[in-house]
Amino acid sequence: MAEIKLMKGNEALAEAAIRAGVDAYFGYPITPQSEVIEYLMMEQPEKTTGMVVLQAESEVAAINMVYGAAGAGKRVMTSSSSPGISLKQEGISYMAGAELPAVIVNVVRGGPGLGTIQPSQADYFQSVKGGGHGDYKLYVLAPASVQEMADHVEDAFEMAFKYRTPVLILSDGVIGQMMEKVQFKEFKPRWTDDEIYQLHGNWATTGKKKGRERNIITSLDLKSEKMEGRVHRLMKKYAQMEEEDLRFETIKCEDAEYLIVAYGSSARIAQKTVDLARAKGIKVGLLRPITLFPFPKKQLMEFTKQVKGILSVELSMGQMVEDVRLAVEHKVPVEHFGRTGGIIHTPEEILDALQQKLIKN
Amino acid sequence: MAEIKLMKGNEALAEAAIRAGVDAYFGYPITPQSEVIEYLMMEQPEKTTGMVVLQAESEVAAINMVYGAAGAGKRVMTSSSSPGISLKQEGISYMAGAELPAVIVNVVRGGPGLGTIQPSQADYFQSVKGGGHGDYKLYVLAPASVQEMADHVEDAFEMAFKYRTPVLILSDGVIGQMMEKVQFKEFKPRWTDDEIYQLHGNWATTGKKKGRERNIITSLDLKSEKMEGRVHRLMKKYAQMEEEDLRFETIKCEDAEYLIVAYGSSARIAQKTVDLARAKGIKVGLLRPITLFPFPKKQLMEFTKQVKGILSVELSMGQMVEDVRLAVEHKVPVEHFGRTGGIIHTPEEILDALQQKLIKN
Amino acid sequence: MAKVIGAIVVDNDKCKGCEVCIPVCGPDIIRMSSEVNLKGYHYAYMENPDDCTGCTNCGIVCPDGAITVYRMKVED
Amino acid sequence: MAKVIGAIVVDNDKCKGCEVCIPVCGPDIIRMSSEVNLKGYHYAYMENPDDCTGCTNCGIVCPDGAITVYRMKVED
Amino acid sequence: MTEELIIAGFGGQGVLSLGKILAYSGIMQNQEVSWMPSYGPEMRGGTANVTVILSDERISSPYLKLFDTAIILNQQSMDKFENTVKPGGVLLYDPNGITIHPKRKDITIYQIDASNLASDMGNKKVYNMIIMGAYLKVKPVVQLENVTEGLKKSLPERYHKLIPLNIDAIQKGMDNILTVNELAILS
Amino acid sequence: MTEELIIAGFGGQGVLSLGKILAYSGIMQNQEVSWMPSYGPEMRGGTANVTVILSDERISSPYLKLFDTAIILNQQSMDKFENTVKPGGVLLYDPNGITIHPKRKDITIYQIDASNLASDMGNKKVYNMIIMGAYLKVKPVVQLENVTEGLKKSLPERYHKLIPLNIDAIQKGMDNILTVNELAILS
Amino acid sequence: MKTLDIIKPENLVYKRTELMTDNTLSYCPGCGHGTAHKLVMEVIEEMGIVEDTVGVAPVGCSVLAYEFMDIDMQQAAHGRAPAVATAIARTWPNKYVFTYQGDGDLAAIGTAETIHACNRGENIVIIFVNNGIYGMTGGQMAPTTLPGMPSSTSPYGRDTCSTGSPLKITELVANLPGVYNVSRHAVHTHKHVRKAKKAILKGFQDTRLRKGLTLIEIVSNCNSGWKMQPRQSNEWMEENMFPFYELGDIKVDGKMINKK
Amino acid sequence: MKTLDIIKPENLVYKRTELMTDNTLSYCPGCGHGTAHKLVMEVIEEMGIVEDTVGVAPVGCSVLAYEFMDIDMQQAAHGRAPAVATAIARTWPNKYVFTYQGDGDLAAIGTAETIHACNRGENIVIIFVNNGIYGMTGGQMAPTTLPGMPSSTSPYGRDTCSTGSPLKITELVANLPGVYNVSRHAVHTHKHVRKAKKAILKGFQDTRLRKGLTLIEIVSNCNSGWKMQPRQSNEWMEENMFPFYELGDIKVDGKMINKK
Ligand SMILES: Cc1ncc(C[n+]2csc(CCOP(=O)(O)OP(=O)(O)O)c2C)c(N)n1
Ligand SMILES: Cc1ncc(C[n+]2csc(CCOP(=O)(O)OP(=O)(O)O)c2C)c(N)n1
Ligand code: SF4
Ligand code: SF4
Ligand code: SF4
Ligand code: SF4
Ligand code: SF4
Ligand code: SF4
Ligand SMILES: [Mg+2]
Ligand SMILES: [Mg+2]
Repeated sequence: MAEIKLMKGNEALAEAAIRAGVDAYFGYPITPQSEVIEYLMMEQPEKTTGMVVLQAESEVAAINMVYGAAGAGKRVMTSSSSPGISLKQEGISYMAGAELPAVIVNVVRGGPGLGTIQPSQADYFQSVKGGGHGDYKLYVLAPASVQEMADHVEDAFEMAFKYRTPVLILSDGVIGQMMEKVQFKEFKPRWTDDEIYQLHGNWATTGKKKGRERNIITSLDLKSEKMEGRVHRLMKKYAQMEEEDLRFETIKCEDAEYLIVAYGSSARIAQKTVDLARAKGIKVGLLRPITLFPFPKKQLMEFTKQVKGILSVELSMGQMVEDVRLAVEHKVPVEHFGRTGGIIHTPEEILDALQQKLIKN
Repeated sequence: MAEIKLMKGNEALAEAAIRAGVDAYFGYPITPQSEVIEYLMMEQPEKTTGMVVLQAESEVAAINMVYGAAGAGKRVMTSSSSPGISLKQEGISYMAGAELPAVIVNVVRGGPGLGTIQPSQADYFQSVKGGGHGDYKLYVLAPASVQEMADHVEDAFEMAFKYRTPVLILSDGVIGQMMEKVQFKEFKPRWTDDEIYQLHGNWATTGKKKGRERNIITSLDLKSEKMEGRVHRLMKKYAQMEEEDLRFETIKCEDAEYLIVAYGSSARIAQKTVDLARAKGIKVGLLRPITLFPFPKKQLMEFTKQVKGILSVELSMGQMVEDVRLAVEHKVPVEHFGRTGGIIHTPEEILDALQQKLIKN
Repeated sequence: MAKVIGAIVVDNDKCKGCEVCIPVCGPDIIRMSSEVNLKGYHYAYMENPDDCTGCTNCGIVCPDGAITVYRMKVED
Repeated sequence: MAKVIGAIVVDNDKCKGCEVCIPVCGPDIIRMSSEVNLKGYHYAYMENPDDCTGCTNCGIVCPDGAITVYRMKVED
Repeated sequence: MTEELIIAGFGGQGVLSLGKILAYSGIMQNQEVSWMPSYGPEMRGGTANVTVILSDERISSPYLKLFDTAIILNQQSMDKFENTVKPGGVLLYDPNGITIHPKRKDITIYQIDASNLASDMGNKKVYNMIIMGAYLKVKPVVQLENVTEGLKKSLPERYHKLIPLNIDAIQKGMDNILTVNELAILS
Repeated sequence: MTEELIIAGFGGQGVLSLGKILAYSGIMQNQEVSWMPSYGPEMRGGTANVTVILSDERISSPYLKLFDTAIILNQQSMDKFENTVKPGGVLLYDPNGITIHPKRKDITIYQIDASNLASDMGNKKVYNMIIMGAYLKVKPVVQLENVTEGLKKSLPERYHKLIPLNIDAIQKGMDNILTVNELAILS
Repeated sequence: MKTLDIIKPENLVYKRTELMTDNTLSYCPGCGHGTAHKLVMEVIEEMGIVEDTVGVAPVGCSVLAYEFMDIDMQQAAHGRAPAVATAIARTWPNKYVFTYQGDGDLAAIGTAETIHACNRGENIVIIFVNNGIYGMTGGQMAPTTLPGMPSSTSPYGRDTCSTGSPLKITELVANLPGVYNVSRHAVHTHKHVRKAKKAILKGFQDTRLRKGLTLIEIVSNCNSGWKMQPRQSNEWMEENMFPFYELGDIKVDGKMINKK
Repeated sequence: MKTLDIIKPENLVYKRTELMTDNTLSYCPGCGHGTAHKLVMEVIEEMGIVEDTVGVAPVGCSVLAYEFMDIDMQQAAHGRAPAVATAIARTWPNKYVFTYQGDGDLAAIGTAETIHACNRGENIVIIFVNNGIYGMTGGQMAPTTLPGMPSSTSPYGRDTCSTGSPLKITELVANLPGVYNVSRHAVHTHKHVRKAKKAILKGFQDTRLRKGLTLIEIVSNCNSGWKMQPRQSNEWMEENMFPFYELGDIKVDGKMINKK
């Protein structure tokens, strides 16, 4: 069994990237995720796996570097936090449009604006509805532990290349900054040039080999008919993701009369609420979406047969709650509880909210 | 009565800005809205009203110029189209956080990515859910005619200063590029320095006058408690907007059995659908949200008592339809119809969709 | 003595009638047609074919790559 | 002959003990306290007050603006 | 009365301004108008077209798929727009540079040899006004005095002296329109 | 067993690494652990704190408002964290620089004069290990041999020779802890 | 001799390189973009490096360069081509990577990406087509627009008091140690074309030698934006652009060229 | 004479300007930011222009400058202070507008805004505190980091082969015609402070005369980022930073200063 390490979420993510055979990382420092690039610079994977690590001049440059490497068939990633991710929206929309596989990590802090550097989940809308322009979606993974910060890297690349789409790992300051035990998978070598020619030579700009058409990476279709076709192609992928690659976890849901829906750090905290509630005799379960898009719509609908009410718990003023409401089609009451601005809710607060909003009413 | 002119929507918006006593415009060219800055440069308001017009080096610079002038108590605006608006997301989030009054115009084109320059409404999510990071909203106006492109400028500034918030005018290539009749309001002089000191001297950075505290424009609160307070203050404003400044229009709804919900150019096209439908004996009405946030939730809920189904018509793969669904709480069927990628739906197509999705089913 | 003679072939449909090829031609061989092509442009042609030296100047500067140049030596 | 004498007042709670004021003091007057202030810093004080010329160097370079300088002329 | 019209041709043929003058003329007679151009880089040396609607009522959709009238000034536009004329409608075209002439039988088709007429008048700029004349001959949607007013509105002051020349061109167009295919019964 | 602990003090006091060594020690005895620091610019010359949880079960929330134990190393932290100790819990503090001593009666309060003990040992760096010793004396959540292992894991190889010194410091802490307020009944 | 006798395969001395596709260029008649495209493709063909070349197209009139250049290409967001190229060159160190950018793209919105790619000395070639205007969007003022020159956003001529002087970004980046070759050319006459091609060739050769970044500015016309006929625009360019944007070498093999 | 006799209001010769608030500076002990703050405030106080001055704070350690400077201030997004200042200066042409920025802010993410504000010759003063590192975020490499200098993202020292040479953006923008004054200073000794203050004063005076843009670089320490004690950091700065970032005037009254 692999060695157990104690690491920060950000560091675990960086280490996992090296081990996942990632070819390149481009990023710009910002709290609370600068450990990602710092760890990589310290480890110097350039000397071992050959992974390129470059500090870009800005987030805008970084995301466009990701565009370039992804378009050339490489496994490439970037990470940032909220304001930096906002700056990347044009680039992300381009990548979705050009159908480029890459991994973007957002270790969310409290906004809007410069806000605070403390943890938050208020970038949910931006992540799942499309913070950039146009009709597109990202495949969004929400790790809730240091172990998942590590594991999701490989998962994210798998999805990125399966669908040729940018994948977002939506983390937050808690998960990024905390240390927990983590175990890493075996090293996975970077693709050789030949492997890339074989795997991605039919679309990536690896140099036009004899006998094939030139490969073009673009999100432009001046002709609207073609552009609509492109968007429909994207939508088909998104439908397939919903079918094949939805992920979620249920905790103590078997006999639950009330359901908490929470992801990431909120799910960790809400898990304690579940225990507190059960200690008081209130049967609460937790549904933790691991993918935020696709969202466990059907599963939530299923629960409407069982539970009396649902509480969406997020470190925001209420964003995911809309998706929960859309999913359950108003069959049971859906309420929101959340703190914002970097304040982290306590398990006790959540229990209070649940009682007040769903039970006492 | 004021003279009737024939103008493009973009030009009418620019002329209205001059007449509304706007102090400054900062922008960067992009199709289909470059006429805004071109018109202003041609008219040289600098020589008449003293309005500053500057072509910035990028959209990022432009939005931050808007931040600066707004923070100094001036009426300031910018305009762009989808990719440029994505680049502005960090700046917009900052302005929401710093509570700055300003007007941002998005003349939407088809995305994602570079996409097409043809009209689209696929930036709805970005506009109303928050394309930038953090918990915030914009007051969003959606003009559906050249006349409204003109009128909304003054309306937008009124809201911007009433709530000290950035206001988005969400237009599209149809409304921006078409010419129609337009009549302008009387010239409204720019605020004098003294007026600004009086009106905004309590918050804007106009130079610290004796006897008052210094004014600070910032979106930063390193202390989470303060940051949460800031966000709560924002949420209070948004609630007030819903109470006091919601706008919408209903067309032929009195006896409607089916309701189309559409805004901007789609509303224009759907209006023709209403006529076509009624000619066929199908009683269709149109609800046109004029503000997309706040959204006419209660009004839609009211209509669930009257209509058999609702069709959300947008030049997108389905974005506003989520807000319609959230509003009507699943009391009547809600369907979406829309084209994307720059294709504009025809009145006939919309009627077909209505019949197939809501009536035949 | 050997002399060099040349000829050009203009792809009429590619030509956009920009006339950029005219001033670079020493012997002043190129003129524009009075007809227009499918795209509505007057296209270039050799008005004085005999004087062409096949120097390639016109081909080199043609933005649309519409000109192909041939050259051969002939005994005087 | 007139002589100039000076004195400084250090705001102990503002001082962060950075010692930047020490090397700019010609007469080498400033030392750091052995106690710490509320923030945990050793703060500056005049070890040899008599030699201070009130030249203001220390005040000028103090990043935290913790030093106030006084000066007066006295007859020798 | 509602007239839904498309004008399509090369960028340099004055397509957009013809539409604009028509729209202004409509305003002069108190009509509702809309003018919706194609736009963007495909205009570069390529085609341009504009949809103009004149109506006595509030105009809903400014964007249309089918038209009462199509004015077509080059082959690409013919390929694209011949079939967008409503049955019983009108297609007016300049035969110059047209290699595949319109074949529809359910509409009325007219020709106006505006390219040559403009050369005759020694001023290529009046090309679109000749077209205008031909159009107004068969579809008198706006009165000539309102066109004059429309011209005044849409031309910068310094060009107002050219208005008589433009009116002449309109007359020329009216006088020289040719009927290719008169619609017998349908309309 | 679950121990929920906060350690709070100045940035330079080794607060975070103390927590890390504890967490690593927990891992050495097969426990679940979490280590959640405060982070950000307020750390600049200011305070730092870290929440450490050691448990035999899967840890849910790594972020807590109430603690079994608080280790407090400066006045600001005392102000902020005295009241976060659960009734019946433990508060351990270094009296150095503390002007307002803790007043709670429902918890057990200990002092460890680690600043002076570290000076005595002639090495300021062992400060946090003295604290560790005092803590382990009253809350033996990890065994000493696991601490040694934890130190090995968390210190870079080149510092391993300092481990004996650290163990000495832990011993010093264990030997010098002072009970200020023994909780009589409550616990 | 009859023309037809000359036109034989064995007498062919110039034809469009095969690396230009058969698609009709989207450029206006006489626009220098087409000529510049040909040059780059000729160099790649002559060096025989098409299998190892990746181009990056900008946003600007040449956004569709990938329709015309028969090589693998990426279309970058407006101004970001140097960042895109950086990543390709770093992850594929043995490829030839070039960007093709306009002046709005490179010197306005892309300023930071340009300067930092140059400063890092990325092993790429930048082809910078400076026509002093935003061609694509309809002739707006660029940072490179000449003083007094009209454009759709400076209809009365560029006013340097309010908008600053034209930015010579080429000279600016030449000073950066990471930059290996910098020169300025034109492509409206055969002589200029030949010089420009030589410089491009050297740039790609130096890529092979991993020497760092080559930036080649091509001062070009924009008939549409300048509202001129092509020949007239080329004359105007010679008279007005060249005196300000002096042609010639600026930095060669890492050494600044001293001009008197 | 007793100390207490000297400490009388009439003998006061130096105290912190009243335009510095009483808030404790958020800077590390000995950080030059505090001294630089004082200088700017002293100039504004001495010129009596507080009622007409607007400052723009960056994102960086000095993000909270508005907590310490008792004047109206805006906090700009990372790198965008020159754009923010541009708008304030243009819409309030009679105000004194300055930005206060770090090297990451001004020379990395803000490169485009810096260059274009300079090129347009905005009537503003830019105070540019170059400590060769990203202080705020924990000591990452900046474009200005010296070769071989360690930072948290160049833990083995900056490798110029991969990251380029330190960017002297000050020299770069000095070449732009819109820029009126450029100089480089330090604030760790009284002599340096006095020179720096003179330059800042001249900058604000030239704002009054509407001369255009003044950029003042202050080479400063970052004890935390450099992992040194304050005094040690100042010595290191003199030995390592000053030889590379030469102090002195670079451009005065629109004229480049020739250095031998
Ligand atoms: C983010 C963004 N901003 C603006 C635009 C609009 N835009 C397209 S091309 C262009 C300018 C191109 O000018 P230049 O780079 O000089 O190229 P040219 O067309 O002159 O060759 C602009 C502003 C865009 N597509 N994306
Ligand atoms: C868009 C964005 N990117 C990154 C950051 C994170 N960040 C804050 S300060 C800073 C660097 C500051 O360095 P510098 O400008 O040199 O200032 P110093 O702290 O050294 O004075 C960075 C990268 C941010 N807040 N916003
Ligand atoms: S090849 Fe030379 S001589 Fe012949 S037509 Fe072309 S330019 Fe003229
Ligand atoms: S240069 Fe080419 S496109 Fe232009 S006229 Fe000559 S042949 Fe035609
Ligand atoms: S005023 Fe001058 S002499 Fe007195 S302590 Fe300060 S530096 Fe020393
Ligand atoms: S310079 Fe100021 S803060 Fe530093 S030691 Fe001296 S008095 Fe204290
Ligand atoms: S607009 Fe200008 S740059 Fe663009 S293709 Fe036309 S001439 Fe060339
Ligand atoms: S981190 Fe560096 S720049 Fe920031 S306050 Fe500390 S010493 Fe100053
Ligand atoms: Mg250009
Ligand atoms: Mg710095």
